[in-house]
Amino acid sequence: MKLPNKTTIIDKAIVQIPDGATVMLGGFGVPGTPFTLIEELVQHGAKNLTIIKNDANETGMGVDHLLENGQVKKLVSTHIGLNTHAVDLMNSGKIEVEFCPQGILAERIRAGGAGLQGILTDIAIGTDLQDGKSRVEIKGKICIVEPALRADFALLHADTADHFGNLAYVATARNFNPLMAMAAETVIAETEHLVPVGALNPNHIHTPGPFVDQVVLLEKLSEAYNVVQR
Amino acid sequence: MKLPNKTTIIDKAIVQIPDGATVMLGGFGVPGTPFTLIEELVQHGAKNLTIIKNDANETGMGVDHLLENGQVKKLVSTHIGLNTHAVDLMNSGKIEVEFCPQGILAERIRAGGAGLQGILTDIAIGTDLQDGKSRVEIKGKICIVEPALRADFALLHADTADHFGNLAYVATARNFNPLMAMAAETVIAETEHLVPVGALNPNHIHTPGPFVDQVVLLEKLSEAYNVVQR
Amino acid sequence: MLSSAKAKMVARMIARAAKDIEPGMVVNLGIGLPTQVIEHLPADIPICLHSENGITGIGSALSMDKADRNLIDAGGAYVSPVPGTCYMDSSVSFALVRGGRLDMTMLGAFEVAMNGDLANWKIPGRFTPGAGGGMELAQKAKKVIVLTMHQDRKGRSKIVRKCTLPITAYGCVSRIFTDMAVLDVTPDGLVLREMAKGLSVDEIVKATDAPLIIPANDMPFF
Amino acid sequence: MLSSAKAKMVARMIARAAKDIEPGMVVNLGIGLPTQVIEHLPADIPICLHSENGITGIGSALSMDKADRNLIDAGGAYVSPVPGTCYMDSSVSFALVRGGRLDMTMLGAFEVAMNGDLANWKIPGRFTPGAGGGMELAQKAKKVIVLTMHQDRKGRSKIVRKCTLPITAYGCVSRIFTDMAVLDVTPDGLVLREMAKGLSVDEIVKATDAPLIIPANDMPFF
Repeated sequence: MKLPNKTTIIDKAIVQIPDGATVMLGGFGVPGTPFTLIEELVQHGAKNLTIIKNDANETGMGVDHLLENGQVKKLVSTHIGLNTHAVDLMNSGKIEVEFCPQGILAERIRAGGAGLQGILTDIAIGTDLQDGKSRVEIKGKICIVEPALRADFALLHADTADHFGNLAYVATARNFNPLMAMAAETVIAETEHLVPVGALNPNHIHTPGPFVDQVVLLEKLSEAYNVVQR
Repeated sequence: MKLPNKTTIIDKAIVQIPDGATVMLGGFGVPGTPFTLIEELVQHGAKNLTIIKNDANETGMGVDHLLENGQVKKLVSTHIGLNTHAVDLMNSGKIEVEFCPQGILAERIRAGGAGLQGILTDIAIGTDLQDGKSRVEIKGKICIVEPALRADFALLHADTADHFGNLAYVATARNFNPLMAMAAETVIAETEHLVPVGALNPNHIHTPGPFVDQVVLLEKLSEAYNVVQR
Repeated sequence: MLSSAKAKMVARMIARAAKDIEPGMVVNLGIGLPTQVIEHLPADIPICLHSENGITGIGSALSMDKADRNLIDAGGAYVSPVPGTCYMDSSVSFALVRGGRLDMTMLGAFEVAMNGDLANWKIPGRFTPGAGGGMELAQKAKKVIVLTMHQDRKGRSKIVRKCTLPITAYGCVSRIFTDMAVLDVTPDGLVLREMAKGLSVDEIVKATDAPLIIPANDMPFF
Repeated sequence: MLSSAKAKMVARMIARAAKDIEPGMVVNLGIGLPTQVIEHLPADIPICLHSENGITGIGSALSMDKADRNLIDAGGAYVSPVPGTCYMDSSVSFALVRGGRLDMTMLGAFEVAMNGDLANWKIPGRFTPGAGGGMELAQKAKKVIVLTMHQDRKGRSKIVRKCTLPITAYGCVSRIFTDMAVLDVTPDGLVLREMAKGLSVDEIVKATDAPLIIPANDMPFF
């Protein structure tokens, strides 16, 4: 039994993303952010995007290029404090921002990936972040109903991929990537290393190949990955 | 910064389990079942236990020893068809059995581990397995509320552990183990191999050490692990 | 034991079912007849088999002397890995099923109704082992195919107008392979698509509780 | 910039806070002052540091030439691993927090109320970057400790009777370290436990909006 080959070239992968799409982007700060796929999405120019990402990167980097290019309608995020440009766009009403507690964003994405409709949590009860959310009682405890999140596309950054789309991440570049890998109709991963099927230890794979649709080998690593004083 | 040492000896670990405790047991069929910890629990003799496990193993093996010894009040499981003894105890009312769809049992345990109160799912709607569960509407869709599951103890089987309790499983012995590792007040893992902290690659650990309370090195592997025709 | 003639019909059914698996599919083969489909999949077509105990990329069953004690499928059979195999925990394994990444499952059945309802997990008062992963597979795989004997041991049709047993999932089945026929579930009802060599349309209609739609074209044999 | 005297008081506060971390604890150090606590932890005491971006077992911060581009803490600082470090995805990282495995978190504050309410994520109309992981840390860590300057830049007390800013989590804080004092949140109110060298009880009471309970014993200095 052999497994399908999912490698492709970057422009073929990103050109699929239409105006109005919902797009998840891996990464927490710099590590795990698919900077090269994001650059291609900027070139491609799809508009009115809903972006789901832990943060908005920093000014002049990653997500910010999509914001600069006017491609983003809405941002679902946990913290955008390192990107003053994103904060300004939000404050001036040029983009809509939906904030979510960080671990709850992770769980909502994971729930979407797991084919659940939502999760019940007591996080943020009584705070501004509960606004507009419905409640349900379970075993005598009031909980917030947090609906599952899915996207049309997920763009991921892997350290190593095989041709079937099995993915491995390193260190803190894992973060939201394996969760988003489960939660989108089309999952596109950029990878620093591409290996033949069978080269990855089956116990060490973080995202099973069946979740991944397309794999793009990076020719060079984005300069955003340079180690610099922040 | 060094990390705590959590290794202990088996009788000290299991003697903590009191009558009436809820105990999760890893494993799907044979792989990943903590047979040696279960044997010690049989010796220890705690009664009126609620056991949460994917299956009831086979007659004369694993969970069945707890059943034979009259220690089990209730079993939460997905399928007990390979253990006719368990089916008989259920049919004669000697134990209570709560069935759950397999992936939903996994999610309920995981939700307990993730500090969520429950999940919303459309699985089993209209079937006998929805009986007694409440419903909630989310985005116009009716869902079943599946409450999170937690236990007093989780007994796990790992391939390799370090002294801090970082755990790695192999092949299909992973199954419910990493989920239960998150979902109990006290987590005890038996392990085939014990290595110093630092010997496991931090990217290849399946259960982070902070979830694990005690690690027991197996002196010999249970005969239940022998490869035999079933 | 099946008679030799019956056994041959079953073997042909399994070989025929294997042809419905298309290149690139992710497929879960249920316990029993479906598991045997694996032996009929051509090695040169890319297919990813899934088993719900936490594995994608499954090769053939292994003999005892070659088995890995930690590597089984959901039915408990020792299986082999393939290049590209991945292991995962039970929550991720079912995320794959419920999240829409499972293209097809082949399942056994106690009863299948003409509208695609499936009953395969419980015979009240006689057989209540629990549903295992069956409900999620039946409810969420993109395509649910049933492999079953056409009739039970008492000669009663397992292809019924309406299920009498507790339901596993409603309206989920799209195609049924039996030792006698290939049937498609359509909005108009069950359509006879192919029949086992040596049988007539009349024999199949008589053996079936549910009404069958018989297309006007020549009926292919398998 | 802090004055040199102020900077020394802050350094003493951080060193004092480090002493509250007990052997065996799993601890999350928030961005800002709390992160500096790491430099005061003795190497021979077993402590596991957690950062919510997916790491348990964190060593000291690294200089640029030694940094690993894939290894940061939640504040974006390059950090080092220790023997026994483990990486995990964001869902597992917060499972650790919400599931009850985080023994302590040290967080910054805009305001802390005498009943333990914490406000540290939003200043309406001026600062709305989102809560990040702060709400879960504050609501679910077994022990929530605040490290903050006693007063803001305009000299207003950050230790208040009642928070005026949007709440991060209610009644969560058990102890407050400031450059001036160590305060415990008790059912009776805030209790002064220790004070910075060179200060008097009166000075601390005057600098604090919330009423303070002053025990009869000699007040230790830090």
